[in-house]
Amino acid sequence: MKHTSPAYDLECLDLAKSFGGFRAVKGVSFEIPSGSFFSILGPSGCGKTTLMRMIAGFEDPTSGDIKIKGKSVLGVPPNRRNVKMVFQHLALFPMMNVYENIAYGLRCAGVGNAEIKRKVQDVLERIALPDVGEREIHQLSGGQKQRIAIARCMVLDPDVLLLDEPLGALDLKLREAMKIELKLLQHQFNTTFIYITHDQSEALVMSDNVAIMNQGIFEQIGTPQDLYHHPKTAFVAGFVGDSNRWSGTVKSADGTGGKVETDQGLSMSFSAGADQTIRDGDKVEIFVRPEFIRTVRASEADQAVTEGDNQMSGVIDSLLFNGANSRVLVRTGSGELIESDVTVTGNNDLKPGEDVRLIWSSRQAMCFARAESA
Amino acid sequence: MKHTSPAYDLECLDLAKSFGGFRAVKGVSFEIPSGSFFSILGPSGCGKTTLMRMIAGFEDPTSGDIKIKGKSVLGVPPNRRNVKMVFQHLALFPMMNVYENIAYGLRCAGVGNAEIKRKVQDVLERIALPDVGEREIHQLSGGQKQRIAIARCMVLDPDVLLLDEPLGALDLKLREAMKIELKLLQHQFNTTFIYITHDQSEALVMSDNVAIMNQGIFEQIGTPQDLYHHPKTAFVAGFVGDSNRWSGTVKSADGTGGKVETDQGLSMSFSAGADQTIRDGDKVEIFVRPEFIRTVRASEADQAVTEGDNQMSGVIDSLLFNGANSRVLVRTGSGELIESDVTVTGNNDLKPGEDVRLIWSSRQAMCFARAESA
Amino acid sequence: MMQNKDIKRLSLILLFSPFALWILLLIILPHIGMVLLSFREKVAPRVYEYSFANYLDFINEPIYWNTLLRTGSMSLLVTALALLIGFPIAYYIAKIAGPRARGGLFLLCLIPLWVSDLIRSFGWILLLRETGVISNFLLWTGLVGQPVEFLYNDIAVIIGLVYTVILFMIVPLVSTLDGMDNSMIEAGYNLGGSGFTVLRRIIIPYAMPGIVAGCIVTFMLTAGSYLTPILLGGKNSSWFTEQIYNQFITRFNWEGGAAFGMLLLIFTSVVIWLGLKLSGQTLANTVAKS
Amino acid sequence: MLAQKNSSPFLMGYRLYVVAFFIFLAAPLISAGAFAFNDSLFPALPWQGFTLDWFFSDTEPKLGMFHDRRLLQGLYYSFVIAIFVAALSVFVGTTNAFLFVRGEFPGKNFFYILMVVPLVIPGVILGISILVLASDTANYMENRFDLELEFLRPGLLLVVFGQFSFITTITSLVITARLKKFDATMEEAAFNLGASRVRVLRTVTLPFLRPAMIAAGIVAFLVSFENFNTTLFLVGSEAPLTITMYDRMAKVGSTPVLNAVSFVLMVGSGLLALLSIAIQRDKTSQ
Amino acid sequence: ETLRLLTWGSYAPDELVQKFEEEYPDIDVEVTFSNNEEMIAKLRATGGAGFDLAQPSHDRIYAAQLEYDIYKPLDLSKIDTGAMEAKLLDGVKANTTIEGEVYAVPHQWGTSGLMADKTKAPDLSSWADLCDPAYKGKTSMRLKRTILLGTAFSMGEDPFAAYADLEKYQGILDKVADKLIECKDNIKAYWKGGDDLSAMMLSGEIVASETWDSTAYKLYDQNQNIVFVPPKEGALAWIDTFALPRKGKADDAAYKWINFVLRPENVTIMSGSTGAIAAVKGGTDLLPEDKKAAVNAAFTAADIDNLKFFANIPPGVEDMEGKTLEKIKAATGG
Ligand SMILES: Nc1ncnc2c1ncn2[C@@H]1O[C@H](COP(=O)(O)OP(=O)(O)OP(=O)(O)O)[C@@H](O)[C@H]1O
Ligand SMILES: Nc1ncnc2c1ncn2[C@@H]1O[C@H](COP(=O)(O)OP(=O)(O)OP(=O)(O)O)[C@@H](O)[C@H]1O
Ligand SMILES: NCCCCN
Ligand SMILES: [Mg+2]
Ligand SMILES: [Mg+2]
Repeated sequence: MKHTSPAYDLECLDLAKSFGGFRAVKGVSFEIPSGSFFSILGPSGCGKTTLMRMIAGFEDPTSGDIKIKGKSVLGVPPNRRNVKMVFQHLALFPMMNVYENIAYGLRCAGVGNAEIKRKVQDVLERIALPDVGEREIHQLSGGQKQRIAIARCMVLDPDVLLLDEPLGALDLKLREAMKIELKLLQHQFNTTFIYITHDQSEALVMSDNVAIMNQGIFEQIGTPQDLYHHPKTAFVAGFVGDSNRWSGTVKSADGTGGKVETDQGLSMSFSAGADQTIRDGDKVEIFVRPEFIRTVRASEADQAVTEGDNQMSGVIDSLLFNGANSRVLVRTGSGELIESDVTVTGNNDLKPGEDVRLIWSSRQAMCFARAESA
Repeated sequence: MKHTSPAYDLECLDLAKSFGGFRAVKGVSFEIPSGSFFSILGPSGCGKTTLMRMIAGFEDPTSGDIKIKGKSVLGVPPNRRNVKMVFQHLALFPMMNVYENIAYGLRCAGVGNAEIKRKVQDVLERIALPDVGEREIHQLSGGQKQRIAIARCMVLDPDVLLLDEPLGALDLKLREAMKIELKLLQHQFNTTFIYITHDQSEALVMSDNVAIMNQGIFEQIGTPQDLYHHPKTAFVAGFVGDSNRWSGTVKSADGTGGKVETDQGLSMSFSAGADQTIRDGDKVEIFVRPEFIRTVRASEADQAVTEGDNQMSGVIDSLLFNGANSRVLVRTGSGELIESDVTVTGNNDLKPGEDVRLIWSSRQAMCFARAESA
Repeated sequence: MMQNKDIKRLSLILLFSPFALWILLLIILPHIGMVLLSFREKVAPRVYEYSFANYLDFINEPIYWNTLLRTGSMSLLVTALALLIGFPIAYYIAKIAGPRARGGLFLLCLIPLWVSDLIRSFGWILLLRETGVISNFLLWTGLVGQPVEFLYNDIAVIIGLVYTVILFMIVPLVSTLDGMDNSMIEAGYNLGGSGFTVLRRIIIPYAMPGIVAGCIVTFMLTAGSYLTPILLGGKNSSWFTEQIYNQFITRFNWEGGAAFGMLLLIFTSVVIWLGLKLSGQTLANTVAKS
Repeated sequence: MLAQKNSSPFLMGYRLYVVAFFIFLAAPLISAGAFAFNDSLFPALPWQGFTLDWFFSDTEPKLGMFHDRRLLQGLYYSFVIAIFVAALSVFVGTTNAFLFVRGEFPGKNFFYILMVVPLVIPGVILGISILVLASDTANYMENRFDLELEFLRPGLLLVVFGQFSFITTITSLVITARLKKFDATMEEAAFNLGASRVRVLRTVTLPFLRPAMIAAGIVAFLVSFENFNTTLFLVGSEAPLTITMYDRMAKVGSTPVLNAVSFVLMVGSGLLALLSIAIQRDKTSQ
Repeated sequence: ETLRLLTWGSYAPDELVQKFEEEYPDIDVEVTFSNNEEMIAKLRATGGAGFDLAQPSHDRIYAAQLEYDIYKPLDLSKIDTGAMEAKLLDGVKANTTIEGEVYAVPHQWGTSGLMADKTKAPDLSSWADLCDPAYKGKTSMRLKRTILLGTAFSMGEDPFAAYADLEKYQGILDKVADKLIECKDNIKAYWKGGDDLSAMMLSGEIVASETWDSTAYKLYDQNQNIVFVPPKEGALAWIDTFALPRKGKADDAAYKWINFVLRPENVTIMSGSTGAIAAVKGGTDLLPEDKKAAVNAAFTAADIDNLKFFANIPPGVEDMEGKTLEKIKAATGG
């Protein structure tokens, strides 16, 4: 790890935080290149907010170091760090109008009135809301508030912008729209964004790099596609994207692939997950994504191009129609339900009750040695 | 319309409701066959809740009739109707424990204690929470509360169960899980469910039939697939599923298909939406779903099977990676962004900046005459 | 902001001192002083001794404890009436009146607070007396043949007290009922409950903290009121605060007055403690919330 | 809801009851106010005709309130007392709110209950106990050190303290409720934007609390203005209006001038109440 | 400089106050209305501070001074004692001299007695008549020591004589209490101040009552049928005095006020307000005309001879009486 290179806007070195006896963050190290969009994705309670609050200066790390633009900020109070933060519920000041909200930080910094006016107007234009300065906060829509919260930070030209689940409070449709918008804003300002979320689709769609966090540690850092296609741990495989998941025992293996029998008695071939070595007799977890399973009618199965080296028969239990994201639940001989994505066009579609064959390639069956736990 | 057939659990006949001068529901008719899962899907404020409250008896219709099991219930007070309701925020009684919440309706009906005990235990088992009877409401998780709210109604054996956006308050992951669970519970109890939502994926995944509601009227009633693939109005086409949407003018048409030029100058062939007749010179709206647009590299376009009769060149503006639901935004010559679904496998994927060709069939370009509005 | 633990300590101390000064100097010390005083007995002019004489006096004199019991029971009655009369009003304001009417009605409820006890009682005297407005009105309508005296009896006292305190019943009730989701009531009906069932099993249990808060404040205000029972009361109505006043002012017996004060405080505290126990509430989640 | 059908007889009856209730509430005030305009020496029926003398006349026997020195003086003292009580109790109410919402210290619940208690102590007892302590202390100082601590004798200061002792509970509860609604991340946001601790308090937290502080101040003012029970024991020679009026009624004899005062007080309090409503309905609490 | 008066309602009419302030522009007069009990209670709480001049009745000074030390001796040389009716002055001096120091001089005197509407209760003549069933529900009294004493006289006792023997006095009080409890039935309400009594009397709600003479005179103004009736046992006479609180800070102003109100032209104004007779030579003649008429309607010379002046209250009596009054109030006789 390069520790002092100023090419990184932010570096965390073995950062840890305990609350009393409880270790919320357990030694996390990473660095973020200038101008990139970095997400931290993890389940609720894994320590994301704690990590972010340490960066912003609201919590003191128990150990480790934080460097911004190469300089350690330990001991620097939050109002002295050039790291700005967008809060989950935005924390816009309701007693000030939009203009005053954005001007707040500049006033704190002692910037002159004319300069403030110019800067605020400028940032309002950059977020495409040039005319809302005089509005009160409660007169804004959810998406507008979002953008004002970002503008309020960006007008200060921060080294790093922290965003803690900023879309959490928005409704579904708006959240979809804001995802794309946020990414565009980050391009606009060309500032390093650190984005916290527990919603994988937000992290995948927006980020240059994503860290998957679990129980206080980073399980994996990588590009979205890396994480999705080459997860390094069972946790990452299960957390990022949907998966069919089995536990099983390896019957024969050559280290990177082989045969496995699930606890329910299904037999299938697999390839080892990234960086994994799998041996005969290992207890493993196998993940197969629904979109990599093809579902064909039993009657048409023989004609189908059977490029998959795993095949299984079953009966369609139900069809979860959801337009382009439709899915079938297939009940196999052993009674298990397997999810598989299907395209429903309205012509000759699969229906519940039909006998089908599920086909997938061993390359898509990712396998991880099971962590031994009680 | 058959008015008195007892095969229907619920019939609404030309039901309308005005608040003062404002017409919230404007004459809605439908009937729901016994034991089916019926959803009402529409944007916020379209009158869904008002409709449901009339069925439950909390509002008196301004005109029209409501029949339950063939009998009109106009004038029957809400506590006399065998229609139970799951409220958006569930409205579990915080001062009673789970057992008492479920027993409440039975006590109101004067059922004996032993019988109540049996029934409550039975319904708790059916929702797979046999041991929570003694818990207080605040000790339950969101999903558990959801199920208790349903159990509290189902223990009374209602003719119809009404659910008003019951998943609205839950978080993302839980909402996904509850969708499937709700459908299974409906199978379990085999009772007619009427489900209100503004989230299309909920309506599509769970329902036997969906009514699309807009500004107090039903635009279309049909199976999810019907609505998705054969929308009857531009509103339905736009509201159900994602779409690229253009306004344009018909250049040549034979009534069911033809050529259209969009206001931005794109030219494409289309087929008329269900029940639509399109004539030369009509102002129309055209919808094409992202999953029906194939994106191929310009260099490979010629080799590609060009079954689509619409083609267009463009440059990939950005890739929204989201696992199986990834999408590209393609900027066309006229500067517009078109969304197209792509599969990202990790090998040889499309990247921003590549020249691509978009291909789609005229059969997938649905066209609706534009409603003339100011 | 953990780095400055000292600042945190300091600000805690700074915040605590006004509170401590207030409670210590104006509440705790005066009450200790009163307790001490109540244990003093005057044996001769300017000569005092510690003893239980003042309390024994109370126990030995039925007039005193009768008055205390009378004050207590009338206060309970007033509290119950205020609840009965006030609950439907609070419910109307919180649940039935439209959102715009709500604010107006709530404001109207506060009207009695605009003027002092004295003026309120004064108003009632003008209304209730034999030659007052109501009596004259009844005469005028012919409902009665001769003037009727409504003043100077226990009923007048109760009317006056209910009037004075009902506001303190309604305010916490409105605020708890306001917090109640309407769909809770609708769910009660939807599941088959009658109006009465919904009231008994859902609305009242839900409103319990508000009911208890209202009752506590109402009861305390009633038991501690002075002007209303004095001015409206008849020849038989004595009120315990009046006796305290008499001890202090008419009889110059501060020691006895202090003892009576303590007794009133203890008595009302016990009633409230019982009320809290019976309703399963605590002071913190009722009065403190209102 | 309890009353579904807009036209049901039940709802009609209910409405009637509500109307009757508000008549009940208004009746004594209206009668107290109305007799201010009765052209008679006694606030009683029969109606002798309309007059404004009880407000503006400057001659006995119908000396109007605006020419009645003693009433005006009482009004003045009431004002002075109420202003001090309101200011003090809002200040301590605010520190209490911070103490109990933000502070973490042992016995917090106990102290919180202690904070609520003054509200339920009968006013008479508060007055007496403070009087006793103050007098005893003053007597002790006098006998022991020959030190005359006049401020411990009945007078304006003791009245202010007596009222302050329970009104502070009210203001504390009002302001605490508001502070509880305050999203503490707002302060963190302000820090994050570079504000100092003091600036955060001045520009974010206090402005958020302001409506509650003003409302609490108005309530404190009104309660102080109308207080009788506690004041009775602590008042010295500078009697506030309620005491003056009581003395007038009980010791001199009431004339409609008391009704006139009542009328003016009602109008004043009504305006204050409206003001407080207007403030409550500010932009931050929507 | 402020002169803080602690006095009876109407003992400081605005007219006089203004006149005084005109004469002494550097003195502001501040008036607190009170009654005997409250005056003592107040001064006790303040240790004699807070006021510069108090006006308790002559019988309420001695014990209070002994017990609470709330007054300071008067400097008689600063008071125009020559103007005072010698008999009253000597009486007050006798009552209020402690260790050779005089603590009070007289100001106004008057009586407590009965009042009746001649047309409706023509025969009322004794304290006991208030309990006459003929007036059931139409009489009133103030539940204070006056009615105890009056009733005692009407029962043939001499309570003032019994002050020397408190046990005996207690016996009398017990008897009186029984009588008054029995009488409760007859009473409409106990009046508490001049105001409610006036209202009840004028409106005809009651026809007879125990009263201060001054109140009766005022009502006589309004309705010539309402007259003061000196009871045949003798009206009880009180003398309100001037006394200086121990920590008064404006003694000079207080003396100025005393001398000021003793001036004949001011006496008339004062008496017009109080309805009582000034303790100056020829006090009755200085009454305003209407009051003079009322007094003449009420008193014969024999009545005046029959007056019973309140005797000094020894320590402890007030407590005994207070308890008796409470007993009466609490008893459910009606
Ligand atoms: N001040 C604190 N004192 C004690 N424990 C804390 C504190 N703050 C956080 N924790 C604990 O630390 C863990 C991590 O909390 P954190 O808020 O960082 O989670 P998160 O990943 O942000 O979760 P979410 O997605 O729900 O916001 C949790 O178990 C939490 O209970
Ligand atoms: N009691 C009422 N008085 C007046 N207007 C009402 C009332 N109830 C509903 N409305 C209006 O009727 C329209 C339909 O309301 P409704 O609650 O049925 O919408 P909805 O479809 O349930 O919306 P949402 O998805 O937001 O819950 C809205 O415009 C609403 O403002
Ligand atoms: N001491 C009796 C005074 C009477 C007042 N008017
Ligand atoms: Mg968090
Ligand atoms: Mg709705």
